Amino acid sequence: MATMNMIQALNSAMDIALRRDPNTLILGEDVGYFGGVFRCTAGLQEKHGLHRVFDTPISEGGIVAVAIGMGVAGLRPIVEIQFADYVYPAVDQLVSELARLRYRSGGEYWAPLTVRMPCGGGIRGGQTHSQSPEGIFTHVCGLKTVIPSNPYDAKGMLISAIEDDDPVIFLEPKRLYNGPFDGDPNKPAVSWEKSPQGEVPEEHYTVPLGKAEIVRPGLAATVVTYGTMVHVAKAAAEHANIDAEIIDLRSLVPLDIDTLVESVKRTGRVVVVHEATRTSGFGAELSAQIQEHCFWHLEAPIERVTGWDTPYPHAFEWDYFPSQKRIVDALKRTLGV
Amino acid sequence: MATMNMIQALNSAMDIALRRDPNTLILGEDVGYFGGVFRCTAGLQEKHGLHRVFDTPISEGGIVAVAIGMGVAGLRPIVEIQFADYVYPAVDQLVSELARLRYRSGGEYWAPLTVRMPCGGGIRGGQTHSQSPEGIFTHVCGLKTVIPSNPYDAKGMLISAIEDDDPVIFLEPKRLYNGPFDGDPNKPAVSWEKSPQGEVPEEHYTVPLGKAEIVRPGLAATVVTYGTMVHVAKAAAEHANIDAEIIDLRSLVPLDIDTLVESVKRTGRVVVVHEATRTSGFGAELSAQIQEHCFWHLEAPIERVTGWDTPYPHAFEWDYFPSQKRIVDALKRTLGV
Amino acid sequence: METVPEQTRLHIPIPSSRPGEQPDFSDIEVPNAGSAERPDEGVDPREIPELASTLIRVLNKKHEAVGPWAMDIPVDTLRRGLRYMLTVRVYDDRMFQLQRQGKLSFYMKSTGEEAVSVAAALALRSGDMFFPSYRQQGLLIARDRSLVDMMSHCLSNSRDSAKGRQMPVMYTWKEGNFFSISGNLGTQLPQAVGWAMGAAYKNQDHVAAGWVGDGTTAEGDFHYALTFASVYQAPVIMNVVNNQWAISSYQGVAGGEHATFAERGLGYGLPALRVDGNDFLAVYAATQWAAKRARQLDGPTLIEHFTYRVEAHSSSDDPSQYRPLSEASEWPLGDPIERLKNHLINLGEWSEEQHQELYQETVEKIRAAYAEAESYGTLTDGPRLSRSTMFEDVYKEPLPHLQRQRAQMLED
Amino acid sequence: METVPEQTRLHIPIPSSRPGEQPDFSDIEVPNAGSAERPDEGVDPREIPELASTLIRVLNKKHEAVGPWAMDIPVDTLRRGLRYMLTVRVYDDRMFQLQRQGKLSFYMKSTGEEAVSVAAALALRSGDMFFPSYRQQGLLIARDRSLVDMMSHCLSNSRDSAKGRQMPVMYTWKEGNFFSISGNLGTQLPQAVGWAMGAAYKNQDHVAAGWVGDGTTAEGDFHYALTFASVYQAPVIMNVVNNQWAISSYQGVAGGEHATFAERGLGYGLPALRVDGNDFLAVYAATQWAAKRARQLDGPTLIEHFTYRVEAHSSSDDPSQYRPLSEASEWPLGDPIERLKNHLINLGEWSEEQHQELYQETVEKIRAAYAEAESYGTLTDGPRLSRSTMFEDVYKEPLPHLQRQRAQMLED
Ligand SMILES: Cc1ncc(C[n+]2csc(CCOP(=O)(O)OP(=O)(O)O)c2C)c(N)n1
Ligand SMILES: Cc1ncc(C[n+]2csc(CCOP(=O)(O)OP(=O)(O)O)c2C)c(N)n1
Ligand SMILES: [Mg+2]
Ligand SMILES: [Mg+2]
Repeated sequence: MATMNMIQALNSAMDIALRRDPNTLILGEDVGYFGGVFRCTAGLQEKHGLHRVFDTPISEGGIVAVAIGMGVAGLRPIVEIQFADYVYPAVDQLVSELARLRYRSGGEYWAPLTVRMPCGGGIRGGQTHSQSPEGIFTHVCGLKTVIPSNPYDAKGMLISAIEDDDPVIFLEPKRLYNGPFDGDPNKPAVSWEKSPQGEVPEEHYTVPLGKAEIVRPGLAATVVTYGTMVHVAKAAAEHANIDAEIIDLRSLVPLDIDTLVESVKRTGRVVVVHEATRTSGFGAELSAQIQEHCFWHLEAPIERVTGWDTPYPHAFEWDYFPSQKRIVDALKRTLGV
Repeated sequence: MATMNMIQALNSAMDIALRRDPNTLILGEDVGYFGGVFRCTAGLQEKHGLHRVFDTPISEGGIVAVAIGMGVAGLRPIVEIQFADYVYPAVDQLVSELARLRYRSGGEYWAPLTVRMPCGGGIRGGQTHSQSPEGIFTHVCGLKTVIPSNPYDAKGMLISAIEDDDPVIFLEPKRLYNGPFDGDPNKPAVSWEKSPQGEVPEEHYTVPLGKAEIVRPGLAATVVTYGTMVHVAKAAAEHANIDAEIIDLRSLVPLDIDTLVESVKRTGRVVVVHEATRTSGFGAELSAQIQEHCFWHLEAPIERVTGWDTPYPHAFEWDYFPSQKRIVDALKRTLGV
Repeated sequence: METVPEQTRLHIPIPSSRPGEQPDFSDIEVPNAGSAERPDEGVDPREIPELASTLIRVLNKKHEAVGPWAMDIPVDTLRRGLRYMLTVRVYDDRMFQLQRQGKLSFYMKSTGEEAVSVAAALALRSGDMFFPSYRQQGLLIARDRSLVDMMSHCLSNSRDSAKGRQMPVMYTWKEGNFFSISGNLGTQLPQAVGWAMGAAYKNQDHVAAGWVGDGTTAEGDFHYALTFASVYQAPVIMNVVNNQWAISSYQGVAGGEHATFAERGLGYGLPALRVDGNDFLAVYAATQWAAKRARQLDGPTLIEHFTYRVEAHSSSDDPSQYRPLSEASEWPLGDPIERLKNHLINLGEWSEEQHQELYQETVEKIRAAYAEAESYGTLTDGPRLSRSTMFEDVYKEPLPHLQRQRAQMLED
Repeated sequence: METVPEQTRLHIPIPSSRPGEQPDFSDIEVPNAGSAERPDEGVDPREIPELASTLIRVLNKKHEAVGPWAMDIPVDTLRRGLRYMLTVRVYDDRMFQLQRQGKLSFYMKSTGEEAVSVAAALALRSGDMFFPSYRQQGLLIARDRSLVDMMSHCLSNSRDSAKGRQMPVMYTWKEGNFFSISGNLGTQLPQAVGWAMGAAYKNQDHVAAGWVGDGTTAEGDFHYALTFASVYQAPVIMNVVNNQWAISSYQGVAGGEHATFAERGLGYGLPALRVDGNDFLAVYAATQWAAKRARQLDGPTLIEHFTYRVEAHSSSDDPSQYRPLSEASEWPLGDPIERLKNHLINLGEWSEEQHQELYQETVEKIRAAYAEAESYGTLTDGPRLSRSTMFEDVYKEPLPHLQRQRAQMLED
């Protein structure tokens, strides 16, 4: 066991993948010599060779396209998109090509890509360094979409994603890279060192894609969330002293609906939390599915606490970011207190 | 009054817009001399001039980009994307640029584009000529997303969209271009001539964006839908003799939540129907909002009848297409019969 | 009401002729066969910009192979080329007919462009990988794919290797190193570059070849392909099939008024060859040149094939709406099958009689193949795959929600 | 466990030097000032491919303006240019410092590249429209935008014209025909083309000018811009600022190993000029040439400005991690401010003393402007806009659901 922040955990996952499988390689903007703008690939080029970890032109569509070609050629490419906000030029290759290749070819061809991208706000990044596009990817059949909330999961899930023969969109909540974050920007930064989830095995292990985790058991209500908001929701419940069960989905597609249903049947009250804009966000899908499965157990409307339906504004990011207070308010509404 | 099919109605709307405002122009693949692969712009180049209705390179991203530039220059471009399936190369320009331009510039700049695209299946078009991407656009704040279900609305809504100073994604259910379609591919094609909705004024009129229409009043349940599925749902209710109220949303963003809520409070039972894939489709948002607003009035879980979470398969399109039977089954489930 | 500006300073490209007018190809310069130089395969691209502007042509008016690009191609290869091209032509005719009879939902012919794919296929090795667009059925035929399988695909029947999921002509054939056709224009070209990078990464000497149309060059993917090919010097051949039309838009709308499509490559430091696409020998020679260059690690090549789309864009199209119908017959570069036939006759290796015989045989072969294919079902009749297969291959293993959806569908 | 292939055939571009090594610019050819020909503005692009490969330079080592590109620029314009460039430099230094002090969340300097924007702005007319990237603050300064407003933007304060919605440096200034900067690379270049098409459509003779970095040329948007500009012969100037680096990636990773960025234009039939971007007079002359060409309806021009990013990519970057720190000082094209200063001194129109005085004045001006800007608030202190403004301008009028969300937020 070692102590790692999320960056180190991701780095360790890729290091292991490169070591174990010569068909694995990493490409993306600035990932090579420099090791990535967030340093997730630091040292990997030096260790594994120029041709295994290399810089690409600034061309997200091109990066994904050539990675698909490599995948078809039998390789297992890991792609880094510098910010999730910059994934849109690659959407055609992801949606029209990567996601449907196995299907349209009757199973003859596929490309086992892992497409990593830092997402989420709270870093003064404004509208172009803060987005959470999971709502779009979860609508695209053929893609898996996952998002870890701590270093242990990040490493185990990234190894799973790389070893998976389906394409995986791997979202990394950048606000959590260096430490957990409870939503209060005025508190001093906390590092992963002090968290048990910062304890990360140095060797190979996997965390399966498709299993949610109950990060805080509770009986009064269920909070369904993922990424940065896991920590905010947990802190909110603790500070407000509400016996809420907090579920970290980890994987959005495939979705661990059984864990959700089991919890909601116990609590009867649900708050869904995410940072992405509200309308047609993944929270809508969660709300829809939960009421489909648990209608007769619900004691109050399912609440959604999300980013507003505006771009992420630089100067008002803490008014945009779903706060502990908004989560507590929603919990109270659902509890009728 | 004249009788028009949806193609003629759209053509008439654009003809009027070109006539009334010299800043209006049309660009897209094959829209010029040829008049578009679905003939929606037929005759308009001849009538209004080469520079007002013209062909573009096959470059959806480029088309939207230059149209944004034209919009900034004070023009009012109407863009045709040949099939909604081919909009993905333009997603970056639509999402990162068009949708956020007014916001990011503090209101200094905007581009009043109307982006037309035929959507939906049932025409043996396979995975690349059948998609319904509204789920993605409705997630993008700054865009309006609308979809008419008949010639009258098509013309009135298209004029509204063109005259709107916000960007509008204008989806055209291509299965309805020539006539209403009740979901049964084995019945002979029906033309719009026989439908009152095929009666279309030749002059200028508008149908506001943001107003749903109750196309069939009913007391037993509410079916919320749009586009082609309006006709399928109506036929389903009629054939099964279920007193379902059918609501044609027409506009997804802005959403006429008041009409929905009013209906659901009366019926207590809801089926949401769309053709797009299910997960994170717009139906999820509808389900979530309805239960948020009408929780205490719901008597059964909100049902979703949608395309499956697979690409649109050529040979099995009628197994994919939400059938009358699936809608009736859902209605029966919600009615508990 | 404002008035529309009568004057505009906006330039809108228009083709030389429209329906009702005389076709006009006077702006097309046709250099003499043999006039283009043939550099060594290792040449510095900066030394050969003129090959992007001229036309590499081998067959002259007397049906002889002339000039430095006239390679020593075995007569047997030429005869195979002729046979394959004829097969493509007859296959296309038959399938189009069947579409008109309602047996197929859709079809796309490659009439007039057969040399582009057949000659390329013969100039490459079986380990080389193809990333075609929808108009290179010749690649399949030249690699001897079963006609029954091709037809079964177009019929979406029980033997369709795409399991009924794709429209006709969007073939896939892994065994033959023929990539699954996308339907989205252009996307496969940078994928071809990636495949070639993969081959290089693995230290193999395979080459990838991709094809896009003239219209498709305007997509971002074309730029991605050229950029990545140049940066990583990938062993790839990028083919632009300039058949003058993109549905109703002539090549000027794609930028052809101001430069050739081969010339696009120069700005990326790529060698670029502009080839008479109706000249089997020229396409073969150019492809071989590019393949050798790629295999010896001298990098990618861009080839523009100058040709003409003789028929409608697809079965959904009616070209009489936007171009003079007689254009095809006035096309200055002739017909690829006729030209190769005449060359072989000129060599004394073929005759009109043999040709007629081959044609009859081919018609028969296609007829027989179709009879067999139909026995595996059509889109509307006969055997078909189980509809529950539509839930397979979305993922490697069906995810739980797809299993639930499958069960729900089967209940119906 | 398989073993990794030791050998690879994949070419990976690497820069000439890395940290700890001697900077090496020996591969950069610097033609003599005055050596490039200056064609008429109406020239056929096919006649001037060499202008895409050479470097258009006007200022020689003796600080004289020489050769055909030496235009008759009024001394007053040169002095203004010098003043503006100096203002940019001092502004950048101060803002970067303030970022380091925590007053700004972020900053990006344009040190060493001041001529690229300032000379272009002075060579164009006020009705011409700018579509800049984030490193052309010189355009604003050369159009005399209020420094207080610029700083207010960077502070996201109560006077920020972007209403606190954008990161620092992503300016917008409609009054000055300066487009809102995106943050997404490349997107604004085809928009510039569209704006130019719009001007042409309206029969106006305005010109649009857009700027992208060397790295950004790999985006699809660059290709869209060149394609549409060529097809519609739009009156647009497309500038590539080749400052050798894209964050940590040197220009070879964008394709610069095999061709110049100006050369990209040749394949689209565009005239393409490669200019010494640190030579104020050359940038001015090239821009003027392109603007005249565009205005007289001879179409678009691509200009590559060959320059060097002297400082870090942004306040978040540390270039010592990936390039020798001494590169900047060894850059063969010198400093644009020094070079223009020396030229003016050489003309007898300027002196070291005047320069020193101007520098002091500028520092003072910036200091004063900042004091005022700060009085309108900073990101963390002082006056700020009401947070409810964050719901405005998503649409022209707030839609009902946004009104509800605003109300919900204000309840909090
Ligand atoms: C991304 C995308 N946009 C639009 C289309 C619709 N479309 C299909 S074929 C075609 C014309 C293509 O022309 P070209 O590239 O010249 O190829 P050709 O058909 O002439 O072989 C168009 C516009 C598409 N399939 N994909
Ligand atoms: C679409 C997109 N991809 C990636 C980024 C992240 N990014 C910001 S600046 C930059 C480097 C740009 O380099 P270049 O174009 O050479 O401009 P320079 O910074 O040198 O002026 C990158 C990769 C972005 N902003 N947008
Ligand atoms: Mg074509
Ligand atoms: Mg740069």
